[in-house]
Amino acid sequence: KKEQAATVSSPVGKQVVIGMVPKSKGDEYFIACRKGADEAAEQLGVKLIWDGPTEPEAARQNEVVDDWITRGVDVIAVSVENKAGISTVLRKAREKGIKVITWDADSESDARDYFINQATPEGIGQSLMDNAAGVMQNKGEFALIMASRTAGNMIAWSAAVKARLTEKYPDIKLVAEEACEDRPILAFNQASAIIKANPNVKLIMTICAPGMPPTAEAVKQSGRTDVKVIGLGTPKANATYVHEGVTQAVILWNSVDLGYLTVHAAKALAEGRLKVGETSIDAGRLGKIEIKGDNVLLGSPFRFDKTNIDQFNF
Amino acid sequence: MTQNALNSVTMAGGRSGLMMRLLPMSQQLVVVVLLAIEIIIFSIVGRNFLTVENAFEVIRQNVEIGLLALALTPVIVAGGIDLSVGSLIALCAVVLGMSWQDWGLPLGVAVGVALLIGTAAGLLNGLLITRLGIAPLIVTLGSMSLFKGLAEGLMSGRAPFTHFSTWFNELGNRYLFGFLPEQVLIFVVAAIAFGLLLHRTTIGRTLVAIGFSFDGARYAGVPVCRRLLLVYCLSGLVAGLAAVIYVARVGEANAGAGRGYELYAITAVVLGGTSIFGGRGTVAGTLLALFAIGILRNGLRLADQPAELAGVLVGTLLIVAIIGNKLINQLTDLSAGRTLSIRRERGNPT
Amino acid sequence: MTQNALNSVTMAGGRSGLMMRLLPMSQQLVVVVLLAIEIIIFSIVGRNFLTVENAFEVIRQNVEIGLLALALTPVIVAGGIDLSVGSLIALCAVVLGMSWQDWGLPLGVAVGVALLIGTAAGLLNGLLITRLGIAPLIVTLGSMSLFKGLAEGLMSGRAPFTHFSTWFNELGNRYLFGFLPEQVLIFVVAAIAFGLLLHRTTIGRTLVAIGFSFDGARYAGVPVCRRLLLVYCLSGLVAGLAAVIYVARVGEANAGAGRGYELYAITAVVLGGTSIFGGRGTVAGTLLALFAIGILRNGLRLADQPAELAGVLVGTLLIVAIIGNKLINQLTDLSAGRTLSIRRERGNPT
Amino acid sequence: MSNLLKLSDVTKSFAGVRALRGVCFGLSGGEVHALIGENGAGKSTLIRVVTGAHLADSGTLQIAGQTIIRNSPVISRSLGVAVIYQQPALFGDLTVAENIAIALEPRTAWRAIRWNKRRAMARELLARVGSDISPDAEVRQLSMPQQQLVEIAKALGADARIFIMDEPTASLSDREVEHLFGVIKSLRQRDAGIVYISHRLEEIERIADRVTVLRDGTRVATHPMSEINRAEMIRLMVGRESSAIFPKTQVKPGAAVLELQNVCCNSTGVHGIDLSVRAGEIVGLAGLVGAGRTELARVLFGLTPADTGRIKIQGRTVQIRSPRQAIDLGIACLPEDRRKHGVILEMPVAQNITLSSLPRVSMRGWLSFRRERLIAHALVDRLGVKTASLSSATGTLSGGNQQKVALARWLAIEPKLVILDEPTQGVDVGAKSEIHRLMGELAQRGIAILMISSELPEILGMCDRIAVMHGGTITSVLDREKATQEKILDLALGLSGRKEAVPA
Ligand SMILES: Nc1ncnc2c1ncn2[C@@H]1O[C@H](COP(=O)(O)OP(=O)(O)OP(=O)(O)O)[C@@H](O)[C@H]1O
Ligand SMILES: Nc1ncnc2c1ncn2[C@@H]1O[C@H](COP(=O)(O)OP(=O)(O)OP(=O)(O)O)[C@@H](O)[C@H]1O
Ligand SMILES: [Mg+2]
Ligand SMILES: [Mg+2]
Repeated sequence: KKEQAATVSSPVGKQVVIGMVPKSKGDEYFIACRKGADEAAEQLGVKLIWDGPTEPEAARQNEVVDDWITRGVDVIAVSVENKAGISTVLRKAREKGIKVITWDADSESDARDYFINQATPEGIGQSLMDNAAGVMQNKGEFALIMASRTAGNMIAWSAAVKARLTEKYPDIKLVAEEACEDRPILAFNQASAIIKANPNVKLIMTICAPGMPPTAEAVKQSGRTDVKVIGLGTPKANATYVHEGVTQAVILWNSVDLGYLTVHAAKALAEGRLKVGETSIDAGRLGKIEIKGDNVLLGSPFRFDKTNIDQFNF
Repeated sequence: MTQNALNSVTMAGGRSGLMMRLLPMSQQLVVVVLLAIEIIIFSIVGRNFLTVENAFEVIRQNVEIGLLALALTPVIVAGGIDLSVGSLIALCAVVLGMSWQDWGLPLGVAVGVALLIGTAAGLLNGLLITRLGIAPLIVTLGSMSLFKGLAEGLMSGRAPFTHFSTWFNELGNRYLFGFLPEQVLIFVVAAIAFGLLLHRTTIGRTLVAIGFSFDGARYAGVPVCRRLLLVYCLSGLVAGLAAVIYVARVGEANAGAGRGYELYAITAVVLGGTSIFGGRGTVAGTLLALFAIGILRNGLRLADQPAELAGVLVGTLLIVAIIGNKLINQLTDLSAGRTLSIRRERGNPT
Repeated sequence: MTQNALNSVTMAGGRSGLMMRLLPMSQQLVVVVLLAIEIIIFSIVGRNFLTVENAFEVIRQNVEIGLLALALTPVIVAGGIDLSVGSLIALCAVVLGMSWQDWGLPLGVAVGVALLIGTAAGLLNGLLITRLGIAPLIVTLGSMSLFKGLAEGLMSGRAPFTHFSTWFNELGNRYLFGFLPEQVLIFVVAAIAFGLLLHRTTIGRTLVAIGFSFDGARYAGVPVCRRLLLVYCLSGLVAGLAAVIYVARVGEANAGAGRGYELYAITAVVLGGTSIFGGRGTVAGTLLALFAIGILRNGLRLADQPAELAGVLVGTLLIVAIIGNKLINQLTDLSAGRTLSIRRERGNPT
Repeated sequence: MSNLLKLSDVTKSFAGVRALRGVCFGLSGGEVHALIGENGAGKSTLIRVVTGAHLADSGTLQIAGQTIIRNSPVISRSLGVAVIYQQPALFGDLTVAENIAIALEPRTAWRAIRWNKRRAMARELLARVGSDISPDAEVRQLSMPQQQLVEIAKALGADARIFIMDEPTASLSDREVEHLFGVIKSLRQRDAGIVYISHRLEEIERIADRVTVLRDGTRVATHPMSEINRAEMIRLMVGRESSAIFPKTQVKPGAAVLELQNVCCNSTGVHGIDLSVRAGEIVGLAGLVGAGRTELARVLFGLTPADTGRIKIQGRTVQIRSPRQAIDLGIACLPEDRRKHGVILEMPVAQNITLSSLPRVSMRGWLSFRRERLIAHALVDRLGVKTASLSSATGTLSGGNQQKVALARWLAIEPKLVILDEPTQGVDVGAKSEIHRLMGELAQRGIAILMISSELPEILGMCDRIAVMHGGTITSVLDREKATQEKILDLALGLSGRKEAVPA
């Protein structure tokens, strides 16, 4: 019966074409996602087009999607930079019969079929804040650098961090909050400035993959061995700093798996196997993955530290 | 006898008469050829490239930069430059968002405010240039920083403005009769308006004169300051308009809007054959160049190629077009009995 | 009596003898005053502002832009412009990373390769400008896209290069004698070299002549093409050097390096009193302007002010400095019996 | 007598214009060889071939006995060629001393600069041409003639053997011309050769040893000066018998068109101007270089508006604050610097002609190309402008024809008052007499004319009244009958006159 559904929406001999848009192509996080996506594409025999802005730029994402509507693809999967803006374009794609998935960061819920949710905001926020509190021994000042004030996931995560903070750690104070726009140099400058301006700061939490190494670099250059770094990032880029003891922990879901899952879901969606009301999906080496409403859930976040970081190559 | 001399010169000029008409256009011819090559290649390697829809799509995606390029054409023809337009898009977009979301103005009025701010900013540029006689490059280099800084300052520490009314958002994404994007209509109107302004009115003629020789125009009684004020105001107004369209299309107003657009727009104007020294230039050339650049990006994507290639190709396009133009000029010179080296000597590269 | 008339002209010339020495400097004077104001304000409102360490820190953070500005000074004095230096930093940084990481060259050799690529890129610009007589603005607008595109293409879809050897990384972060950052030393050497080149050698003087009048210099027997090639090559070489220092300082090489630096550098050069039309300009002025801009950024940070303000203030600084300079010129003109209107007329704003 | 320069069969074309066809030319040491011809005959082009500014299409060139294959400014300089171009080619923003130094100092790349030596050298060279311009003056502050003197000084300093002077006296007054002739004589004594180009035939007669006449790019004749007279030269140049050069037509003056009472303009040093010009009258403005005649024209045209005093046009007191206003009042002004101000070189002839009368070729701001063509065509015919077509760039025309285009622009506005600043400077005899004829025609139609000229015979021949300026003001106004060359010179030098000259 599944076979039949597949032939309905993709005629025999016609390869499924999936267009996948990251927020920024040069970002290691998305490079890791792409790895998983490529792996899945090869396994499933689908054509994967991977394109997006070189540096995070909402307008460029819109243009890529617009062009793919013209080109005609089967599924468009977007890691959304600007929620409101891209939703209009995604709705247009759906009107033209293209299936739409969001991953990593969500659009408005009526603009897509499914969201591949790498982790719930609560999960991330709690994990980050608990790890931070562990490093700070439950007291002192810390600062926050996030990737952007726009992106939906950033808003949700920083809110979750703060919720956890007020809920559980009364002796910890958030003294500075910056947005580095996903740009390493900005993260570097902001971290340097934070250290200079706040002599008592004990920890910097960077919720931004490309921003983490520069943050650690800035801390290292300042010579302040009492300041530590934790945050969201990829393991390989942070390995040296973790071993040097500047960075204490890197929190992340497995982003290779995120890309992998996205392509699996996309193919299922294109072939009509993923339908409303489905509660799970079979995702190759990941096994059965839970679906909650229109969210496909990747699972709980992962903590990389001195003990395990060298085992990961992304 | 004098009559005779006149005749003989006229005859000699007969041939160069045709050349005279064509030579200033040669850059446009080169761009047309390059454009044709692009179209042929992309209709082979790209999917759904050669469709009416896609043609409109190319325009739609380039409307903001296109508008800037249109407004910059008379500025550059008049011997000026405006580097501030990109930053001005950011400022106007932010002002649009603020006046709607923070000050609670109706969106229509907020659009008006954005256009007003744009025009005022253009006026500021124009006044500094004409009243104080500061070079346009310097003035607009300064105001570029200024506008950008203002936009960032207004936005500092806050989230971009989003969730504009549906009608507004659709302005940037709706299709009239099912295929004609609304902002393309605005662009076409603007293109015609600027074409007429530059080539069919006395104002355009005086702009050309100012571009060739500021002093010469003044001695001919051209109100140079008023004309320059006009083009800079128009450039500001159009930047405001581009900001509105950008916000409507992308659905987001923040300080990053329009970043780097000034250089894209100038590239288009120059590629279209407008002389950076002023005087020479056509709106038609600018339009051609816009297409040549826009199609590059669009076609690459339809051919499933990474968009990074576009940067290399735009640069190459510009240089190839200019070299092609130079070569044509040299060849026609050669056929008229001049050597290559002469051109080179005369072309003051500075 | 004729003698009388002639004398009065000569006398006027005598007066202008002193002024001649001062007037071209007036822009620098204005910048010095603005700089003094900045220093006074920031030493009051900023923390740890007025320290030797901080002075070096200001330089250290601006070395890359500073180097570009130094190299652009002779380019602009010779009547040219180079917009491609920012993109060239990106290209050289990427090439540095690749040749070290991918091709397995020793880091020292990779640095050499980056410098070579920079010089070659500058040579390309120079050749297009001198051999084909294309305007520098156009050539470098094109090569800006080109270099940037190449850098992005080389990087496309891969992670930035990081984890350079410690000695290299420390090059950007080590302090000699405990307080003197190493790259500041490089910068000082470069500043002295460019100062001597422009002001103390005959090469510098021919650059000034070329800037004032290309044809005039040619008729005077100046080897204009060779001189122009030299300044563009230098500009490319220095961009390569800036790329190396950037990578050493930030510890990362990617295609985003140096974005927008060209406009910052040009702003500094212009703020320092170099005429955008060529001919007039000093390395000292460029240095002053670099300080004025760098201190603004640094001081704001030390005074806990948002960095966004810096953009607004740099723009304002540039415009205020130019207006201040104009006013001084007009006042001295007035005192010499000429009115405002004359200057205005003569100052061809285009 | 050594053979310094030898050109044979030189041909040169510009996009369709044959500027030189098979021209031969020679120059020996100790000789002044004059080169004459109508505007556009190819004189300047010939020189540029010698200096290497242009490459010849064919023909051979020998300088100082050496055959040159690929000429360039650097090569020709090294062989001892020094040029004074028609348009001074100085660096406006450098000082006089620096300008001289750039051309003269050895070009070893890494050499420090010695300022004092440069100044001394400049002062000495300037003294040789009889000028005491300060070496520290910025060149752009100097008047055209002063710049011309600097050019001459520069050429002297080059220690050249071949001096080429392209209309060096076009903007010089008599005093400076005398000095220049002195310099030329001393150069000749030192066995240098001089190529001398001028439209002023009386100068040629005084100074030349040989004359070569060019017409339409071909050499029509070369004669020793002793074997040729002025009429013969004109005949050879023009290719026909020339009529009287200054055909003054008598016109009965009408009502005053322009009246000036105590007009002052502080910024330019023009002060206390009282003058009237009546309809159909030609008033001449004579004076030495720097007397302020051009400045007065600029005041009247609104370029540097007057501060005090009264200006009346046709009896109505008016304010003239901009050229636009002046044009609206019916004032036309043909500026002194033709290439910078008179025409826009890159624009087509037709567009240049209509630039000041755009309202006449447009309807509510919309251009009518047909009407533009008609008007331009009529004026091109009426003035006999030699041009390939109405759409040729004005810069490709010869100097005299450019001047006619500039004049046509002002006829197109149908003016009441025409101010002409050196209208025949650098214009050949034929074109000159046409411009004079035209002035007569305008006067006959009742147009008032104010003509500035440094050529006294022209002033004396053309004008009904002559106002003499000195030190920024009009010292005297003479009637045509009473004016003589000596009288005007005395007044211009400030040796006599009603008013005391106050230095500006
Ligand atoms: N750069 C150029 N491009 C095109 N045509 C030119 C150029 N220079 C000169 N010509 C043409 O060559 C011819 C000769 O010009 P040239 O300047 O040698 O005349 P001339 O004898 O010096 O005249 P004048 O007395 O006005 O200075 C003219 O017809 C002119 O239009
Ligand atoms: N912008 C200026 N700055 C300084 N001096 C000037 C300026 N313009 C003119 N002068 C000087 O003012 C004097 C008057 O110049 P003007 O051009 O009016 O003389 P003129 O009588 O028209 O002489 P001619 O027309 O024969 O050259 C000259 O000595 C000139 O050097
Ligand atoms: Mg000539
Ligand atoms: Mg004069």
